[in-house]
Amino acid sequence: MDFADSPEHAAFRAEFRAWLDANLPGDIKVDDAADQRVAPDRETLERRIAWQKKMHAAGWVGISWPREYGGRGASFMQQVIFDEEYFRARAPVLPGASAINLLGPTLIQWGTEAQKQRHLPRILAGDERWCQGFSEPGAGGDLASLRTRAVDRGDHFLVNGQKVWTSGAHFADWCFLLVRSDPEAPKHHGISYLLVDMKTPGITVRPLVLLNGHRHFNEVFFEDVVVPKENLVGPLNEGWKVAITTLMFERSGAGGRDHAAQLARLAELAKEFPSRQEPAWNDGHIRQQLAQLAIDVKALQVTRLRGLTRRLRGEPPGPEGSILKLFGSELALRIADFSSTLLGPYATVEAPTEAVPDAARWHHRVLGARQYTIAGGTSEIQRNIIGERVLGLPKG
Amino acid sequence: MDFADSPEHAAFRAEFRAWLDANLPGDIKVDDAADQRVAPDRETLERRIAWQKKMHAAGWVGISWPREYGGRGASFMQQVIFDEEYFRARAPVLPGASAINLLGPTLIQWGTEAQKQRHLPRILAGDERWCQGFSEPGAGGDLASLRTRAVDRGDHFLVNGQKVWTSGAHFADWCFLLVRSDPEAPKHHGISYLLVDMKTPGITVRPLVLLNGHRHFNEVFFEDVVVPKENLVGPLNEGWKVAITTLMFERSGAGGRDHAAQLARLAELAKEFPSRQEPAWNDGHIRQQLAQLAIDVKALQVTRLRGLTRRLRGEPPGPEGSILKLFGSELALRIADFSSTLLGPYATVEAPTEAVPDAARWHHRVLGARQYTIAGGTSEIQRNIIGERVLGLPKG
Amino acid sequence: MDIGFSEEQELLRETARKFLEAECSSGFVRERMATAEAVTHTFWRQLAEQGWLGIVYPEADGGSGLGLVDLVVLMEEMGRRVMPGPFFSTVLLGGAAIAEAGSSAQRREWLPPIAAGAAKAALAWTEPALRWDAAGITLAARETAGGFTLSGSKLFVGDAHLADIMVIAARTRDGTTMEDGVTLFLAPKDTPGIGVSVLPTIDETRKLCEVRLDRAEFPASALLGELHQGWTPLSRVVTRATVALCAEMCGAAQQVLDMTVEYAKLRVAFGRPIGSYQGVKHQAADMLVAIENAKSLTYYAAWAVDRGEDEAPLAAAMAKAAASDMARRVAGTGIQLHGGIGMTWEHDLQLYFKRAKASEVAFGDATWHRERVAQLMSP
Amino acid sequence: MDIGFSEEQELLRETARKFLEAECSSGFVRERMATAEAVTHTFWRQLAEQGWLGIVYPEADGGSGLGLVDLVVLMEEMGRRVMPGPFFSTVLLGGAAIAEAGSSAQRREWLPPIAAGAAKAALAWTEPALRWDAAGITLAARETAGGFTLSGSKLFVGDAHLADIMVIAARTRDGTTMEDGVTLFLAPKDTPGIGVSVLPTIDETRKLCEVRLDRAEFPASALLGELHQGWTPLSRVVTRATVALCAEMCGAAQQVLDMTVEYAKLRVAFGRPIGSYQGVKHQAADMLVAIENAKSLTYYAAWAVDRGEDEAPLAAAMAKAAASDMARRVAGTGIQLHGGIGMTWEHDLQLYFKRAKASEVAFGDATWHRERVAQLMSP
Repeated sequence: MDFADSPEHAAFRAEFRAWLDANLPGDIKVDDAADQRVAPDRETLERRIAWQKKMHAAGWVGISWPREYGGRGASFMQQVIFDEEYFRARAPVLPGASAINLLGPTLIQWGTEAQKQRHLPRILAGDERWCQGFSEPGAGGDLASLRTRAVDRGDHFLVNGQKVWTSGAHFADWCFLLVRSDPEAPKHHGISYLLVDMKTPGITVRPLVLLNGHRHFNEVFFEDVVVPKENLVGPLNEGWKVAITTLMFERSGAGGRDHAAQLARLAELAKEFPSRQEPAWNDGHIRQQLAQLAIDVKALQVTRLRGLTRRLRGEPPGPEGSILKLFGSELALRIADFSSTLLGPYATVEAPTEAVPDAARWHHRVLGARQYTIAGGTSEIQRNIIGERVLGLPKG
Repeated sequence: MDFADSPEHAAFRAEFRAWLDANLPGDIKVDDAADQRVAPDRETLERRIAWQKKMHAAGWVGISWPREYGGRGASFMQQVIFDEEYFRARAPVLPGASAINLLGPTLIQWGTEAQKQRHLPRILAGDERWCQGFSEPGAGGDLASLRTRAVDRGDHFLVNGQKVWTSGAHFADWCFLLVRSDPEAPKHHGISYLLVDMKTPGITVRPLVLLNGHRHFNEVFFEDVVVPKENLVGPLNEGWKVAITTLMFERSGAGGRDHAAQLARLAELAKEFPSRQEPAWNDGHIRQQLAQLAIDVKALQVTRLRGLTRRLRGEPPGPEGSILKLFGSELALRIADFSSTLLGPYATVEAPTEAVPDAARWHHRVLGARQYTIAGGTSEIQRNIIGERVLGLPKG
Repeated sequence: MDIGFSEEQELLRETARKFLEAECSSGFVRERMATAEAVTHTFWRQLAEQGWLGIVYPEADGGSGLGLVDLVVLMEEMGRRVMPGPFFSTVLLGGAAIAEAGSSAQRREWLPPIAAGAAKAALAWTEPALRWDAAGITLAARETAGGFTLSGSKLFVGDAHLADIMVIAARTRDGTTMEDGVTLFLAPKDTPGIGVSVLPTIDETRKLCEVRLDRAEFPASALLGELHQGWTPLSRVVTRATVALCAEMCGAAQQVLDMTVEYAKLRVAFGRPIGSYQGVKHQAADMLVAIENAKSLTYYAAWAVDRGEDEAPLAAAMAKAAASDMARRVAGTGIQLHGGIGMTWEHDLQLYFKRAKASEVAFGDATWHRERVAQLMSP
Repeated sequence: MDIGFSEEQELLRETARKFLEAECSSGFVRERMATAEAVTHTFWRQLAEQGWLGIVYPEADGGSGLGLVDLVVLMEEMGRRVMPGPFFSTVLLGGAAIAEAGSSAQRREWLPPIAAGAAKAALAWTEPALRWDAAGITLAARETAGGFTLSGSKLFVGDAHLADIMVIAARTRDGTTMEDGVTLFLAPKDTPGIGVSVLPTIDETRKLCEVRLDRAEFPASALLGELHQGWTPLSRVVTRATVALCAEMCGAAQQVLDMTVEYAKLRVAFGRPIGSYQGVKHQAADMLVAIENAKSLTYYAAWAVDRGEDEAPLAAAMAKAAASDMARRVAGTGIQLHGGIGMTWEHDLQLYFKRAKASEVAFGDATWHRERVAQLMSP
């Protein structure tokens, strides 16, 4: 049991931290890392692409990829340290994040040599943006019930259907897409995994505006879209297995990393903010709530590290990711709720105010935190996964 | 909308309160009306029977029964006022309560003239005690899946099987019993409702000791028990309908009436009891919790009254009783939990202590409160009932 | 005892429901919330025609003289449709303060036009150091030869930008208690020295403003009620408005539950309607329990306030504490059970969620009112 | 970083589990809890043979010199079987205080016999005005010619009735801080002026006592550690014992979850195993999450205390706050999901429920430790 860095790891941490200190531009830092949008607008996107290129030039993109594919062959522990430092520095999520973290490892495991050659270098360099075409309307958490059809037309597939909740599709050059290629087969055995050029005729992207006004997600429509056969990843009709690789990397990366920063700011505010007793910190129930959140933030952090240790010891990412997803997203909600208890109406203003200069941040949290317990598998689905796959309870 | 008593109701309330003040012996008052045991021991039982007889002599037992059966024909509102005053006076639940409140109204609706003649007067007078033989092991909340068999033997039924959670069976002279009389019929149509003399050969009563050491519930075994046919209540094989009458009266009467008294005592203790700040009341989080409980106690009380108003307006007791049962029993747990937050280890001592003379009361609450969310239909079952019967959601 | 609504009240409910279903669709709400006025002239005139803009004012003042329990019925229905615009600020705050504290001349001047839909009002009482009691009123009123000069700022003032007449609470002296020394002033539109700006707050259907007073001058005739004694009428107005808000929150929450139940019956996942899963069903049941309890406390508070019962302030505090927690929970769970679609701008739930959040913290959140309950429990 | 247990620790776990499964069945627990000793001589000797009675003492004192992280493993397993008897009071409180503060003579006198199972110990520190910090120690020690005279009472003292040696914390002066002026004394069994009575508390497997001192006389040689400076070693002992208790609570809760999951797989209602209903499944999932988080904080605290990290006190407070809430929730939900059978004396859940309740409030409940977390967060 050792929570401290080994000397080599400490050195790696120091190296990356120093590099970030020297190179991260102040104007692209973010207050809210939980808000993992590709970018709110084209201009921000361009700045973040430039940032990815700068990182790439210094060899800091895709560090856990094998050296032969342009990575550093970093150990899992190094990746963990990398992530910790990256979020601590308040650096924005890279525009290529989903490709780097999800698609890249999937292609390395399942892709053809040609696919690897074509895509992996551009993913790292930030030359092309990707979106993830998995979710469908009507499927909810039951991903494998997807209905977007791919019909075999000899040298290509013809794709028709609709995806939803597609992050960043409006900026994307490519899409990694799940389609039903055999409608007769049992539902997990008729799925294929395709790479689709978003410029192909027949693709329409329509933004899905969130209740907070954010335009991050999209609906994507496919109408007679031609996808060359060489863009099939893994075996035909067995794309579910390929998707599992992607999903495992997705779950193990799920949110909650900046809870500590949010909470630290709330504790500061509690010491300044007026209340019935002044400051609010003098109220025992405010201290109790802050302390409880601090405890939960620490618990989440250590539970995550324990899971990482299991992976360090060679176990693959597994359903314990659901614990982090469930608890982390519920905690995000509770932090947002507490900001409202502490700040009252100030947490509903989308502008700086004299008493709470960062009122808008809490306004965004209050509106935005609801999505974390839904997106990426609702809390109800996470509880099913924990109940069934971790505890072994029977399916309902 | 009027929460106040009408002049006639106020007069009725005053009359009963005055009678209780003058007649309720101090030594049978109870601290904890939620603890609705028939009696912890034979001696207490005898004292409570004497109390029932005294009440009966003054015409205060079964007041809502029709005059022809020995009641007062009291209005529903009078019954409500009666209950309020009875619990306010800290009077113990009558030994005949289940017979008065559940069996009596059932017999009046479904019983034969002979059954009414034989049983109703004795129920009121407290001459005989009854127990309710509904629950079975293995059935859980699925009452209608009961398996205790009654075979038709011409002039009698022969009963074999087992009941569980039978309150007060160890003191009972009679039992109102649900049996399966037609195992071939659909589960709600093969049940009959019998009255069984507990002295009949073949009946064995075994106490079910609760985790708090209380001996209130029992297992009751039936082995070739002869039940004369005249003891059938309602139609053969349609006893489920008869049972529903009983169950409706049970649900509408469900607990939570003494929450206010428990809370008042905790508020007193908070003002006396030492804490990090002295007294505990000075801690904001203690005040917040007390206030929240007070709010919930009031809400439960008014929600109950709203339900009563619906009944006063002529609607029968319905599934809204599940709201009271669910919320009331969860509230009992939260009050017990708060007693532990306030009193710490003192809430775990089953003896008077200098700092908390009534420590044992909280010890009993902490141990006992768990049963309310289980007995009489678990919280999970109540939520199903609310979801399905009130909100109309589909069955699972 | 009879804890239900009268036939007249049920009739009012039915009328209100039909009217609002027809005239206040979510399309209307979305269209209007994008404007500063947040209602149309037509709609506002219709409210006047229904008699709702003067519902709680005495008949002598052009109102219909109904009680808080009647108002509760109307507010529930308005909540159901997230009715936009300055009804609350005009009728239940600004106008109500004039009704409560005004001289007969002041009442005659303002209440009939308000009831007729010809004037709008606002009540400026809260300030940047947000407190919902008398101690929160610190804006200084300096007595001058001809009257008073007010300087300072008021925050989170509902619809001040629309008000023809604004009631402003100020401190005219440091009394022995916090309550002593609060005075109400009447400020007609365009009073010099008063600046109003709309804040970008979460619920666009009801705007909140900042009101800055820079040596604004008020003649003695602008006094509303007695000098230094403004807290008593103000707190009466605020208590009534708080209970009315609770009712609106209950109505809105009931609508969220209805929408959620409807959706849960239709939406299929893993081959079954999601409402058949206990994970959804039990949360819906909990929503119902929370709503029923908040309604109970609201009805009780409305009755107690109407009758002037001693425990009216306690009842109102209990109602708001319960309604605030309930509103957050119900709106949040409603979105949760709708899943992704519930998070979108397109779905009407967002309107309810944002209104619920704004109402949760208005007039004090659950924490504020729990503390008040504790103080009132402990004589 | 490596947040897992070592091979040696896993081996210790396996040994402990096998031993306790064999020797500490629930029948054994029930039989022993009905007695004052709460263990048998045989069982106690077996614990000594395993090396567990001296597990955290230095080898020089007859112990095995293991750390808190090792102890965590053992405590989890002991929690799993609700091991009865004075292990906690003897090894982790009374004995640990001697190990922490004792002179080498005192250590030599008491630790080897404790480790060998030949002596039992207790620590009397808490008093009727229950506080878990230095201010809670008010029992007066008056200095006399030959030593000290102590009068007053200690409450909730674990297993004082069994102790051959009791460590008593008393106040020898009113110092400038609450910590200053606390002194520890050694009281062998049958010291005149000391009366011990067992309290009827919720967890019969571990007795709590009242200890009354009526002018009990202590020679100067009975001083344990430095005069007035007893709080520092005492708080170290208490912090370690608190973390150990958290581990025991995690182990017990894990067992409750295991029992509940097993039951939910087998028990059928309405034609299906109850564990297939989300109403049960989701609650079981929440139990797991609570347990995992409490384990995380406990392991972290054990590591931080072992390493003497600055944030060790904060980590310990976090662990106990989390474990206290977790224990109540898990034990309660375990009973809830078992339904009626879970409420019976016959079912083993009652043992876990009662232990959980006792542990929840021991060394301060969640509220106490949250306040401590707040104070430590805020320098």
